[in-house]
Amino acid sequence: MSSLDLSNLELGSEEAEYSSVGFHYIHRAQAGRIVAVAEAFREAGYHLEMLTAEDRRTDLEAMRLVYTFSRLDQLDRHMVTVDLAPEIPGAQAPSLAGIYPAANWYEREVFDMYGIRFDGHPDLRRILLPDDVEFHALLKDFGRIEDAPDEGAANK
Amino acid sequence: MPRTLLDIFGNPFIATGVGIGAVMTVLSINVLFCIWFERKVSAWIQRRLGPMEVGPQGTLQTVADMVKLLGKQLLTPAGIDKPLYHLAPLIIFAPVVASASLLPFSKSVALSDLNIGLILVFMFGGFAVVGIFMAGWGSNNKYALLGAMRSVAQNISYEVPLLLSALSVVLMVGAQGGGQIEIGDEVIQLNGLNLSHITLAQTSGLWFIVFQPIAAVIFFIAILAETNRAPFDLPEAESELIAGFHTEYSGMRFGLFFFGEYSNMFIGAMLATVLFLGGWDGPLLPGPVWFFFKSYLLIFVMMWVRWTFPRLRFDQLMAFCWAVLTPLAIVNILVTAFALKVVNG
Amino acid sequence: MSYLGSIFSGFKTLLTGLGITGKEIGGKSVTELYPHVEPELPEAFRSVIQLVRFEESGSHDCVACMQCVKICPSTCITIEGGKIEGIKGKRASEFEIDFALCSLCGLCIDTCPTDTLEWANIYDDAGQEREWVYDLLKPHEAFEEQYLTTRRAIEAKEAAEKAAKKAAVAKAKAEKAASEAASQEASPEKSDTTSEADS
Amino acid sequence: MNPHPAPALERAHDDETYYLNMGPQHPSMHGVLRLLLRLRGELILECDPVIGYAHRAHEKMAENRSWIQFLPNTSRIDYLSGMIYNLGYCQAVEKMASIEVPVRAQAIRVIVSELNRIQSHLLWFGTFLLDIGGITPFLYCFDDREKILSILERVTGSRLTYSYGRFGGVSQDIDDVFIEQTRSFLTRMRKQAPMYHQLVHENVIFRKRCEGVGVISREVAHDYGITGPTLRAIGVDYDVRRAEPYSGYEQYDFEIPTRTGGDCLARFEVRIEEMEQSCRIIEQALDALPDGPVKPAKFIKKLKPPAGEFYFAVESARGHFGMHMVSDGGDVPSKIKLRTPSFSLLSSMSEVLEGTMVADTIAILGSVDVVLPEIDR
Repeated sequence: MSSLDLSNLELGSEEAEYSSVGFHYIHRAQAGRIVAVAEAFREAGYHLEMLTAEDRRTDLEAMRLVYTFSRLDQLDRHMVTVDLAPEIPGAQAPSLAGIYPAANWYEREVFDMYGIRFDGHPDLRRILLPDDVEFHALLKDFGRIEDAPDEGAANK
Repeated sequence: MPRTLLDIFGNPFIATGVGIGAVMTVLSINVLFCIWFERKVSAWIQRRLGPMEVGPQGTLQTVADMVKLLGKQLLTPAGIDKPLYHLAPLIIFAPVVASASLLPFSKSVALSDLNIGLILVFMFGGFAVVGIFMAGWGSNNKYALLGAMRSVAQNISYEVPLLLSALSVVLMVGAQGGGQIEIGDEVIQLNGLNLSHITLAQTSGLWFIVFQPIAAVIFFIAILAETNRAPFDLPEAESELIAGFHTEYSGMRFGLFFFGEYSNMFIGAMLATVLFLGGWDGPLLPGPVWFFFKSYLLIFVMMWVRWTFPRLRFDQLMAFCWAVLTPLAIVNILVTAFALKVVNG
Repeated sequence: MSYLGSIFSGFKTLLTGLGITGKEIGGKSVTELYPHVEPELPEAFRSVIQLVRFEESGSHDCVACMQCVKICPSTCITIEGGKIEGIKGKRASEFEIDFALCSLCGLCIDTCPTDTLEWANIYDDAGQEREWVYDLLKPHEAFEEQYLTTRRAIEAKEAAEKAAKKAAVAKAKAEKAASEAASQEASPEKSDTTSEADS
Repeated sequence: MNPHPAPALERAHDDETYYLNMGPQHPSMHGVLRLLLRLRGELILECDPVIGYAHRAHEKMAENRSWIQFLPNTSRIDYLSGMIYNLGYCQAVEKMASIEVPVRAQAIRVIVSELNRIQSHLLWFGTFLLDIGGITPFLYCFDDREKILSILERVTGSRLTYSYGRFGGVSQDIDDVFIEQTRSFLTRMRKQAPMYHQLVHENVIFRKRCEGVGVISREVAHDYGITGPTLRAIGVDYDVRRAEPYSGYEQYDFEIPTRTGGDCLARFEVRIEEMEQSCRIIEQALDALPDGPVKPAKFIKKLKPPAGEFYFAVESARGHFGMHMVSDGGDVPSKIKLRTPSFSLLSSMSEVLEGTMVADTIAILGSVDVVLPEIDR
């Protein structure tokens, strides 16, 4: 378990104040380098705690991926964000399924909910929604109350 | 020697008619009582009340269940193997009627008294396996198929300890006190395979459970496995195979499976009573009362075991039979034979 | 010989298991025979919501402020209300909750400024179809007229008292001013007293 | 032949193997899970869990409701640790909006969370025994669990979907009847423990069904991010209550039970001891229950937390439950990601269940204590 060295990975790192934010470090990684970053974390004994995406097309002009790496033996949580192209069929990121098998299902869920594709993923299918569905549920422009058909929306 | 129906009625057709009628009523009453009794025993064990709504203390609950099952629609799934699917419940249910008529429940009267009674009961017991496999294979359902395959392996392999432990009882009967017994004036040469002779052998001396405790336990465990109950209910394991071989049955067909199971259980208990607990032998009360009391005591223990233990895995079931029960049964026979040789000189 | 040993020890555990369930057989059952036995509910039991009937006013106190409508996660509350002549503030004229959508979370009860919503301790509120819109004002309808009249009477009396009090204050002020004027006559003249009309 | 042939399963398709759909309607699938198994006889060659049947779009609802309106959702994500999730969400928002919580409310939160954990372990205990065939212990566990449900019903008003937390405290204070009932429950639990031990833990059939079955290695746990009792059964003493103490957990002294076996029996023993530890925590919390208010004077409903990304985790009965909250400064959350422990547990099942028998699959799934609604969210 070598200690964590994130040098020459083109990471924009900054320390974060754990007690108020919940993270110790926040890094901004490039999509191309994320595999190397994940390997560095794995090398240092971190596990992939969570992987999610955010639809920031309106304010940040990007689809943002959020990886969280954390340790079991001591409290040290790193958040790595990757900003991808804002168009939805276009957003693309390399898959971490080879390094962290946990990423397999996380990436399938992100694809299911956001439509971000992960190349190199062994089995990229929808995980929660039925297969024959076209929309991606958690995108901001999907299913807003105002334009939901009247009888469909649960709340009037 | 008990007077059989044939002696009473003379004409064989009337005898068989009355016999079948008697056995059917006894078995139906037994099933109605057993289902209610099982639900009450499980309720007592599990701090519950059991059926209370239908009839006082829920006694008419099983009648209500039967009426419901009769009323239910008989679903026949597609793609089934028609003859196998429809015949299976009958195959399970029919031999039970035959083997019930062989068991000697009282000194004076018996339905039939054959000198190979024990072998016939085991033979009829073997039919149930065919019925279960037909049900599982015929209903075109993967869970039922799994249940059927399990039941074949289980029932066949547990026949061996069943027979071996019964064999040690047969040995005991033949060898005790020179193998003769006087009743009134006539001397009878005891024949180990005749069920009433086995009981007679125990009425004079001690019950065989005293001499053969290990054989009794092995026999009881093998009966549990034969009737797919308690720790051995793998063919219809609810939590794994949903309902095992009778997954695709509904309505009265499912009722027949239930009928078959509880009748098999009743026959097993009666057989164990005859072999080990001295059949109708008992002070004060008349023969049949003792006989049915002991049988229902054993049925109660079967239910008690069912609601206490988790289920064995399939390979453990096989290992338990071949690595534990069968060797113990064989050793038991050898020890019994040796002891009898020494005792009888 | 561990083979035999393991068999017997295994068998012993089976017997202890039987012993435990055997002891339970005589035990007491814990079943509550529901349809025959009424379940006793804690008073904080969260079931259907109703309007409180306050003792002093004898009716509910919903002022149609729409706080509960805003906070309800499943937006299942619809209220109409308005000013009623002769009474200060607004009062709800129509208060409906669609209990097919309501998730009984209790946020409306917490956020109600006049605390006029409470739980109704009804546990068997089942229905055949999804038509579950309850009109919470119906139990108060009969009493509404009487409530309004008493409320108007109270408000009228209050208004009268207030006016009287105001008048008394004004009179006192006028007397004080007059007495000051009187004391000032002993000192140089100051003509600032305005005579107050006693109303 | 197979309506949903996952590519992984289409490879070696010789004639001896067949597909079996275990679920979604299956008696021991702990919610609505479908295991697409490829079997040869009873041996499982490959397993592909299919989920999504209980997907209620909690995360989408979070983006359409204000922070206070999402509160009732949180106790419905994992219906077995509803209280822990509900209070966890409140603490996350309080930390984000830096809202002060009175000391008495923190102690009450610890008490009701631990009661919720015991109730969840009791239900797991019963259903695990049901999965391997023992029916009676299930009834005994539910008899004990019923006591907790009535205690919590007295103070929260509901048995399962609590919505007991409010921003800055809890919705109702606990009274002496609650304290007395909880103490009598603790003595009852300790009186029942030896009975459960003899009836189940020492039973030879139970031992045979559990020992050495479904061993999860440390690498698999690390690869899939497994947390909770399943991880502690492998020897890693990671517990969020100890690693990132919240709501005053650091003042209570309790151990983190661990085992090294990593099989069904180890997971069983870890959870049984955890129940005892929870009883200890409740006892200490009851003894040192401070006085004072339990919620802020004014009901907080309009809330505009500062913009940014926050992460907060609590220890649910199944492991590390984390909430990743993105706020754009408005009254409605921009995104809430619910990182649930069962999700990573189930994702490791395709690797753990390979090579086991059908009966073992049910036992392993039962021992791992997976709850489907929190996987599908």
